Amino acid sequence: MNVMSFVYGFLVLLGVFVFQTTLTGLNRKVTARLQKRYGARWYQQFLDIFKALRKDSTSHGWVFDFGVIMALGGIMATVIFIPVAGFEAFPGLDNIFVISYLLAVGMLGMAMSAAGSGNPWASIGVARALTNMLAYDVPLMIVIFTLIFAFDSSSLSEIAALQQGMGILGWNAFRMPLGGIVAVIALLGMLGKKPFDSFIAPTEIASGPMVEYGGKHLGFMFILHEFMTFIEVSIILSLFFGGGATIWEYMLKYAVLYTFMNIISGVMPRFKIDQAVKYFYRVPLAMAIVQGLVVIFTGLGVTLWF
Amino acid sequence: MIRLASLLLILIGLYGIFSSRNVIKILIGVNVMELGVNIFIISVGFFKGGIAPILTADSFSSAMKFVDPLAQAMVLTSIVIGLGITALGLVFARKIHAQYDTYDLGAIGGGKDD
Amino acid sequence: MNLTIILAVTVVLAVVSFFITRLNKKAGGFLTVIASLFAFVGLFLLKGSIGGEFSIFYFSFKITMVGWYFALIMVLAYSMTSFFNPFWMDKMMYPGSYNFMYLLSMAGTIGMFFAKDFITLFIFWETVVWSSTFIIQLGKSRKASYVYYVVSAIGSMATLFAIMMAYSVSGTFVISEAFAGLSGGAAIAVFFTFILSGLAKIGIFPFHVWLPAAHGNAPHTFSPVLSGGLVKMGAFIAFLSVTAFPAYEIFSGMFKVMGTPFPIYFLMALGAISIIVGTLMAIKQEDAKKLLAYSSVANGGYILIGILMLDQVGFAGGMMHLVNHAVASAAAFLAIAAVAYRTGTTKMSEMGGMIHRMPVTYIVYLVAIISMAGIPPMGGFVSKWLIFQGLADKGMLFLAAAAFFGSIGSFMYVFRPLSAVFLGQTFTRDLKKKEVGFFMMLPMLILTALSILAGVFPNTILRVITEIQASVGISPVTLAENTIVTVNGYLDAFRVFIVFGFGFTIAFVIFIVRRKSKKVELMDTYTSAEFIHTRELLHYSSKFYAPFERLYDKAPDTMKLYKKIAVKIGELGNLTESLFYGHKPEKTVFWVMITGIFVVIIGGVV
Amino acid sequence: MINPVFMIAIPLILAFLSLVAARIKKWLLLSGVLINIAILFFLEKGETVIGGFKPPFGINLILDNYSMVGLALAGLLLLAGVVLSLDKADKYSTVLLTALAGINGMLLTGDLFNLFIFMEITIISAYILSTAGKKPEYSFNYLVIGSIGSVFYLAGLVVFYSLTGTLNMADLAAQNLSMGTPELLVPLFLIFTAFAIEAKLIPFGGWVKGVYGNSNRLTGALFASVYASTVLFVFGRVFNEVFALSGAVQTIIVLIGVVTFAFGEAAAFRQVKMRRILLYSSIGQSGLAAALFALGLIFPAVLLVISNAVSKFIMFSITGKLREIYKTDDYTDLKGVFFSNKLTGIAFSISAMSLIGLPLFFGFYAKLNALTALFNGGNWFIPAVILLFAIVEGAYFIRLLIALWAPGKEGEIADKSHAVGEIRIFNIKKSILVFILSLVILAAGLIPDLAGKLISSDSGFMGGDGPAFTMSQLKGGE
Repeated sequence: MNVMSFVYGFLVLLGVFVFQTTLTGLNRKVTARLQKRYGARWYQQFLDIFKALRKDSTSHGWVFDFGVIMALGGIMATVIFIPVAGFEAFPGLDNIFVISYLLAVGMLGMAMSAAGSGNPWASIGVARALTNMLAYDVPLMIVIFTLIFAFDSSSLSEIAALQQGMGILGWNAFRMPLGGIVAVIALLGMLGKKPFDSFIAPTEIASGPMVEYGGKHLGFMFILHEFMTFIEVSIILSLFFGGGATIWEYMLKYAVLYTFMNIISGVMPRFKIDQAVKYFYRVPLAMAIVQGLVVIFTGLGVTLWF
Repeated sequence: MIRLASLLLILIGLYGIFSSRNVIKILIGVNVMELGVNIFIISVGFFKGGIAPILTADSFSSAMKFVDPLAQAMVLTSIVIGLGITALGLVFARKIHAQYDTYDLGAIGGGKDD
Repeated sequence: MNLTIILAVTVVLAVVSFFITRLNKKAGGFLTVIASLFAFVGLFLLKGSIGGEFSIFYFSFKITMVGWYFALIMVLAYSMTSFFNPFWMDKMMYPGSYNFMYLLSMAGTIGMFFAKDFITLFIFWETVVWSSTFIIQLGKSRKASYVYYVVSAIGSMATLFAIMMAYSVSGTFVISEAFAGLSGGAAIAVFFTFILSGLAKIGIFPFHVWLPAAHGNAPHTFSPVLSGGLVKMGAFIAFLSVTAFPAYEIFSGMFKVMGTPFPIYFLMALGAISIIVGTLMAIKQEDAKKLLAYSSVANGGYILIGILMLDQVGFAGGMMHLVNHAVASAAAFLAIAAVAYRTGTTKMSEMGGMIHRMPVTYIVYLVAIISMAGIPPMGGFVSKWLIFQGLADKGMLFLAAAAFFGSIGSFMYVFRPLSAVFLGQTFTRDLKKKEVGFFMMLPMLILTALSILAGVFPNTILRVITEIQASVGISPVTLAENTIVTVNGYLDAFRVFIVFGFGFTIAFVIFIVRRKSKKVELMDTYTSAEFIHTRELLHYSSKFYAPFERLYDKAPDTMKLYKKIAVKIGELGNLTESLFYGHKPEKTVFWVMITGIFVVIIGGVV
Repeated sequence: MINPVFMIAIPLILAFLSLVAARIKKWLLLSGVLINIAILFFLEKGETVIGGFKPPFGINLILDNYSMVGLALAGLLLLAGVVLSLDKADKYSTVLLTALAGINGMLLTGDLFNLFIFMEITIISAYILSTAGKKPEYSFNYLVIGSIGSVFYLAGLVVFYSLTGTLNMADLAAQNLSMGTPELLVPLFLIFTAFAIEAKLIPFGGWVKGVYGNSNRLTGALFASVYASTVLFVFGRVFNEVFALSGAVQTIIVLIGVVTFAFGEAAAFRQVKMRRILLYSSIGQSGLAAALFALGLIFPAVLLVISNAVSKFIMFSITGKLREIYKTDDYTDLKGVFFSNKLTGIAFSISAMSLIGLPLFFGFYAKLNALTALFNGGNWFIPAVILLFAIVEGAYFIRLLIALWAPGKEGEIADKSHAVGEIRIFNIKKSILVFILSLVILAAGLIPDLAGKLISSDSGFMGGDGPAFTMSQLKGGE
């Protein structure tokens, strides 16, 4: 741990921000085309963010501010830990549990700030978001647990590296197909994409947690959302799609995966929150457990099985 | 034979207590039982041809066949105690009658605890 | 420092405080602070004499590392909570006996952890049980106290049975030797009955019913002790049942699940069930203390699973979770108590927005729940991480699934009081409420600091645990300077903290350099064009997770099981009464005759 | 050294005097129980022959360790009962003095027929005391059932007499009768029935509910402590020293005892009236003691009897007084009654906790001894039953204590405004007396080895059955 690490960390943050925001902009276009619209320009997302940061804002007390800072701080710390194509600003700290729980700091901060606004819509949104998290995270964690057991490592970069060099069939998504499916479905939930987006449902609960935000707070929320998306997609990418040997490969895969998610979500209706729970605890959970049992008791998938 | 009779008496007494709910009749049952057991005690000490266990000038040889005096002493005590119990039982019977105006335990219905 | 002195002084001060409280209530309360702090410092200094053996009266003690560790956690909970005592004296019906029982139960726990033989252990254990029973009744529910006693009694009677059974085989009560020579069915019987008191005390399913009742209804000044302290007594029994009773060795020939003998796996599964039950139940509570109580059930499950693993990593996690949960849960309960001190309620639907009145208490609660939910950079994260790693190493899929469920579910329930009590709209009634005084704030701040320290420098605690691991003959968890190393990953909590601080700073800087925001009233919010002027109506707190709760609202209540058993015992009693008792002699005559006939038949047979 | 016969003679003489001098009978009673205690210390140990005939032909009194403990316990508790309820005892002076004679006789005698006589004296006094409940049908029930017991006892006795030609306990014991044979089974059963009726064993003790349940503070305390313990002491002697139990008979008696314990505790569990709770608990404890005696575990049984007697004495006294004051003994109507009676409340609590067998109290030592002895005998089933129903026992006693101490609605903190009455249960002197009695339980619980030694006084009971468990053995030494 030296000064350079922090510099690298800062650079990672910058790079991720630019990359992900661009990608989001592009995907807005993709979604629009899917819905037979033209859609905004690819850099519209940047404009939105900077506009928000420039505007006046209102604050509902110190926790409203503090929560936002805590959220963005936690999320940015998490981003720094994410290995990108084998590169880590702080080597060795890419433990999957650390990442997924550090992510929770950001979420907690966001929830805190939202609830601190005093608007009941926000609280309802948070309640739904947390419920949603309980739904998708358990199947996903079981699959991740299976991976850790299979590869004796809980390092994101190590697991990613283990899949490389064997072609596309070396990816865990193919070695452990059930787990791969679970991961992709869970990713939809993580990203808050349809059909699992009841917690921000704009027309129903007035955007839920976001209801009271404006100005720089909203800008923070936008940034946070970009970072969070990056973290979530990266985790799945590294764990199931082999990460990337080079930064370009990584970015390409990432873009494909993210766009794929977007396309799926573009054609989906919305689950009610209890339906989402029921769904996750029926299909993906069962698949995850079956996958886990197969790996633990047969070893199938740990070594290449074709 | 006599032992069987005494046993029968005890059982009759028990049956009396079991089957009747009248206080006086129950007491009679108790008395019958006591009678039975007294006869039983006597029967243990008694055997045919035995003589009264009193040392007199005529009979002091241990070869003579006394009936067991101890059993008779016990019966005496038992009768006395039985008498006491019967008396006390009758007092209770009186009290029951005074309190509930009946001798029938079934009619009292258990009286609530105070 | 000498254990004799610690025990003697606490017991004497217990008696003294009883009488002083009669003269001056506050003074009596302060005496408990002094006494418990004395015990804490004394215990801390006791570390030098580990390994010593001695006896007081007929009690024999042995100062072990693990006993020291447990006792320190326990007395920490006691001493921190005691700061609240003076302020609650006026609300107690029996302040004198409260103080007496408070210190007596503390002495009991100390004695219990250092016991050399099982009888000493049992005596102290039961003393703690009955003295805390009498404290709990002073709270909000008499039934709670009853439930607490009965569940504890189920456990302790079973343990007494086990102790006695072991004694009849080995001929000794000394903990380290008492279980020698057990095998076969007897070993299984002893194992399960022995650990029962531990399960009951930790609140493992199906014995968890007492926690919500007792934690939720005990005096506010005792709930932190119950959850932060007394529950850990059960963990000690669990510890003994895999170490003193070498369960892994005795059951080594048995059917194994993932390398773990079935009896132990079975208990771990119970721990997993408790995690799930505790989490689900905590989510739907309406009372903050009951919610925290159910969270103790869930955390108890982690502790049990961790300790029963008895390996390098998971065990260390379980042991460390003891501290983290004790500290966090005591702090959370104290925070709720502080709120209740001002508002007079612990019902979440009757409060809101307390953050604006009690910001320090809010921070305390926040840190506590972050630790409880296992989020870095607090202590709870490190211990849960260790448990996860241990489970992953062994491939215990179902236990891990439960552990994940509990971990994520805990986000849901810990957020509820945060949102309902502290965030949202402040109730009109509470607009003038003030923060608690410094004397009450102090213990909360200490606990908060401890939570953070445990998360940033976990190795301080883990070093003690490695010694414990060495003392029971398992390989200790590998520690580098700041790093914890396990087979499948390692953790540098300090660096995680630094990076977190780094991210936070960046965010903070961005926030500061942007234009200052305008402060608006809390009621000034988007209300879909409705005009709402009642603060209470604009606060979303009851039935927080209603859609989720609906999914399992028909789940059976464990309490019903106990009620059913109680009804059955009552029926047996009814039967006894109506069969044998009355005012007519005929019943007795009947039974005498029946028995007589029976005896004659037996006589004929024999 | 005083001849033990005075233990019987003096109360009897005083009883006669109390009939003559009715005005001072209260003082006669007091002096009677006091003298009884006083001469206890100077009694001549060993065998005393009465009437000049040597045993087995004559009657003898035996004062050994065992009877000494029984005498001391009964005497002290009777004294305490009389002092505590002198106003009630006044009316029954003659009866109580007679009862004292009978009790002392029962404990001392070495002859089975003599025992019968003393037992009748004692029981008849109990019949009369039971009328204090003003429920003559229960007294009558007691009398009838008791008479059946007497008849059975006599019948059984005579069979043994006809078989062996002796009624002397020692002599009978020396015959080494094999209790397994069918012809002995029936007379043994007859004698057992008689004791079982008095010792309240299920299914024989049908009279208990009415008599105990309607007792007042004097009679309840005496029935549950003095009478109960005396009967159990005699039970222990008869079924250990005189008839050595074995085989199926032993199993049946132990089973009856254990069933009594279980059923009694279960019945107590569902009660709300304090006297009923206590009476069913007495039944249960009695069953347990009987089972232990039948197994030959005399020392634990004696400990149990002592601990139960003292506790029940205190609890029945307080309950009786509560009923006098509040006209009810339903504890749901007496919530928080100890708030203004702390000393009495503590005494009651200590007694209850000792009964449950919580540590630091004497009952724990008794329970531990019983368990150790049972396990040493290779028995695990009975300990399991004991501990299982100890949970039930603890449940109802703790529930009772909580109700009596801490009033308050569910959902609100315990508050004195909900407490029942501020009437003093006992005046200060009597409170202190009760409190001191409870302190004895506590003290004996804190130094159990000493208490155990005091009770068994080295020699043990009837042939060397000492403590199965001592606290000192924890230190490693024996």
